[in-house]
Amino acid sequence: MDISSAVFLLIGSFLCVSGGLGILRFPDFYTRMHAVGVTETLATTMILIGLMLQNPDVLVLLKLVIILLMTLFISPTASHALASAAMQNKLMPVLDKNDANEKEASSNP
Amino acid sequence: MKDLFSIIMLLGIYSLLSACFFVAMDAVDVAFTEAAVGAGISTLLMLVAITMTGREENPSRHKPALALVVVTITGSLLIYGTLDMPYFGLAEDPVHLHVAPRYINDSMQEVGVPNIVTSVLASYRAFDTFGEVVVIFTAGMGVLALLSVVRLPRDIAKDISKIDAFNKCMHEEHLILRIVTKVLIPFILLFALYVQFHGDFGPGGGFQAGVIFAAAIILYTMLFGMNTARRVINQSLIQLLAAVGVLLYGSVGIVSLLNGKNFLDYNALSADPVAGQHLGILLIELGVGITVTAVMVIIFFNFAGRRIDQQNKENNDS
Amino acid sequence: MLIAATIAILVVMIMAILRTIMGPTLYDRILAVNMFGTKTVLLISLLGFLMGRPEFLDIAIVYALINFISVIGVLHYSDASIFKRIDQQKKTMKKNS
Amino acid sequence: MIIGLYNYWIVVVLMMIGFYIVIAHGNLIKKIVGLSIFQTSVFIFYISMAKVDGGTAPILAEGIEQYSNPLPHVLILTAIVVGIATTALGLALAVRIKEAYGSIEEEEIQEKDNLDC
Repeated sequence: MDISSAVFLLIGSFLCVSGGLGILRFPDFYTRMHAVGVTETLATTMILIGLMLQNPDVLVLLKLVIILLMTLFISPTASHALASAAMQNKLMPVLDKNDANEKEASSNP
Repeated sequence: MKDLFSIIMLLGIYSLLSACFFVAMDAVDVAFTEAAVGAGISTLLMLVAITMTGREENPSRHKPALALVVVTITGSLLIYGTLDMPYFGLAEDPVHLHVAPRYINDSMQEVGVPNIVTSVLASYRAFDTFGEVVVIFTAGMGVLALLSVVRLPRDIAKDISKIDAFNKCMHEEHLILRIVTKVLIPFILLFALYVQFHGDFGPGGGFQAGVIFAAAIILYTMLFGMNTARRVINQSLIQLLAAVGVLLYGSVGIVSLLNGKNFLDYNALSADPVAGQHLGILLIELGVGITVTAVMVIIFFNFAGRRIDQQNKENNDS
Repeated sequence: MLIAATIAILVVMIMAILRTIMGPTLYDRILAVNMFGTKTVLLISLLGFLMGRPEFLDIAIVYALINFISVIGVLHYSDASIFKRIDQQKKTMKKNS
Repeated sequence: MIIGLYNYWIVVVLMMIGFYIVIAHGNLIKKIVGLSIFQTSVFIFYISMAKVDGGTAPILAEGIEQYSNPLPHVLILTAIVVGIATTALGLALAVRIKEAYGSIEEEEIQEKDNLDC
C-alpha cells in the first residue's frame, strides 16, 4: 500500500515538474498552454490517488474524491476558456521564425 | 511594473501564498477565509476597478529617494524593536499564557463546540464580532452610496427584452463554460451551506460561507449576464437581507438581555447552558453569513453595474 | 515521499511565479496564475497529510472552486474578454447586413 | 538565538514594501494594492505569533495535547473580511475620483484642484 502510494506520488511530482519546465521554457503561449493543460489534470489525479492510498478515514477519502472530481471538471474548462479567449483576440501561435514574421505582416496590412 | 493588470495578477499569487503560509502555521480557519476572499473576490474587484480607471500607470515623477530613506529608517527601527520580542514558536511566550489556556481547556465544557476558533468568535468575543459585522454592513452601504446607478422602469423593461435575446443565442456561445457552470453552481451553494453549518466541528463558519455563497452568485452573473442575475436576485431584497443579518445578530443579544443575562450571553436562550450556546452560535453564524453574502453581492453588483453604465454611455456618445 | 512531492510542487510554484513576472502576453500571466492555483490545492492537501491532521481538506475544495471563478472573472474583466469581442462581432455583422 | 526572531523580520520587510508603495507611487489603485500588502503583513505577524512548536490547529480532537493559540486566528479571520469590505470602499472612491477628475494619478488630481481655486 505504502509503495503504491509512493509510486503514484512520484509520478505526480514528475508530471508537475515537467509541466513547470514547460511553462518556463516553451516558446509561445499555445505550447505553454499545452504543457500545462495536459500535465495538470494527470498530475493532480496521480497525487490525489497517492494521497487516497495513505489509508485515511472515510470522510477524508470522500473529500479527496470531491477535489478530484472538481479538478477533472474545472481545469479542462479553464484551459478551454483561456485558449478560446486567446484565439478570439487573434493571438497567433509562433510556428516558425520566418513564418511568424510573415503572419504579422499579413495580419497588419 | 507599470501594467496594473500584471500587478493584480501578482497580488492574487501573493494572497494564495499567504494562505499556504496560514495552513502551515495551523490557522486553518484563517486560511479558509483568505482562500475565499483574497484569491477570488478581491482580485475580481480590483480588475473591475481597473477596467473603469484605466490600466496604465503614469511614470512616477517623484524622486523615490526620499521615500526610500523614510522606509529604510522606519524598517530598521521596527527591526530594532523586534529584538525584545519573544522567540518564534515557544510555548512560554507571553501571548500563550493569558486567556488562551482558558479557551483551550475549558471551551469544551462551557460552549461544547470542538472548533475553538468558532467558540471564541461567536461566544466569548461575540460583541467584538458584532462590531465587525456592523463594519462590513457599513462598508457595503458606502459602496452602494458611492456607485449605485439610478435605474428607471424604462431601463428595466429594456433589460427584459435583452434577456430574451440573450437566452436565444445562449447555446451558440460559450456552451462549455455555461454547461459546466450550471452543473457546478448547485454544488457550490450546497458546499457553502455545509461550511456554514459545519463550522462548529471543522474550519468554517458564517464569514467563509457568506463569501463562498457570494462567489457562486458572482460566477452566475459573469456567465449569464448582469440582466439575468438582476432578475434572479432582487436588488432591494438583497439590501434588505444585509440589514436582516445584522438585526438577527443584534436581536439574539436583545433576547438574552430580556432574559436577565448579559448582552449576547447565550446561556439565557435555553435551560441547558450548552444547548443555549449551540442555539446562540447557530443563529449568530447565520446572521453573519446572511450579511456577508448580501454585502459582497451588493459590492459586486454595484461595481459591475457601474461599468455597464459607463460602457452604455460611451456607446451612446459614439 | 510526501516531502518529496511537496518540494516538487514548491519548485513548480516558483516556476509559475517566474512566468507571471516575465509573461510577455496577458494570457501567459493568466495561465501561470491558474496553474499556481491548482498547485496550491495540491500543496494544501499534502500539507494536511504531512501535519497528520488531514481533516482540513475543505480548504482545498474552496481553492479548486475559487480558482475556477477567478479565471473566468479575469477573462471576463480583462482586455482578453471573450464576451466583449462577440458583442463587437455582432455589431459589425448587423452593420454589414 | 537571534535567528529565532526571523518571522518578525519577514513581517517588517513585507510591511515596508507595502509602505513604500503607498508613499512613493501616485496611482491610487497602486496605493490600494500597497495597503493590501501592508494589511497581509499584519495578518502574517498575528498568525506567526499564534504558532506553538509542536502544536496543531485549534480544533479539539482526542489524543492531542498541544494546540496553537486560537485568539489571534479569530481576530485575523474577521479582519480579512473587513479588509475586503474596506478595500472595496477604497476602489469605489477611486472609481468616483476617476469620473470626477478624469484621472487617478495623485499629482494630476492636485493640479486640477489648484486650477479650480
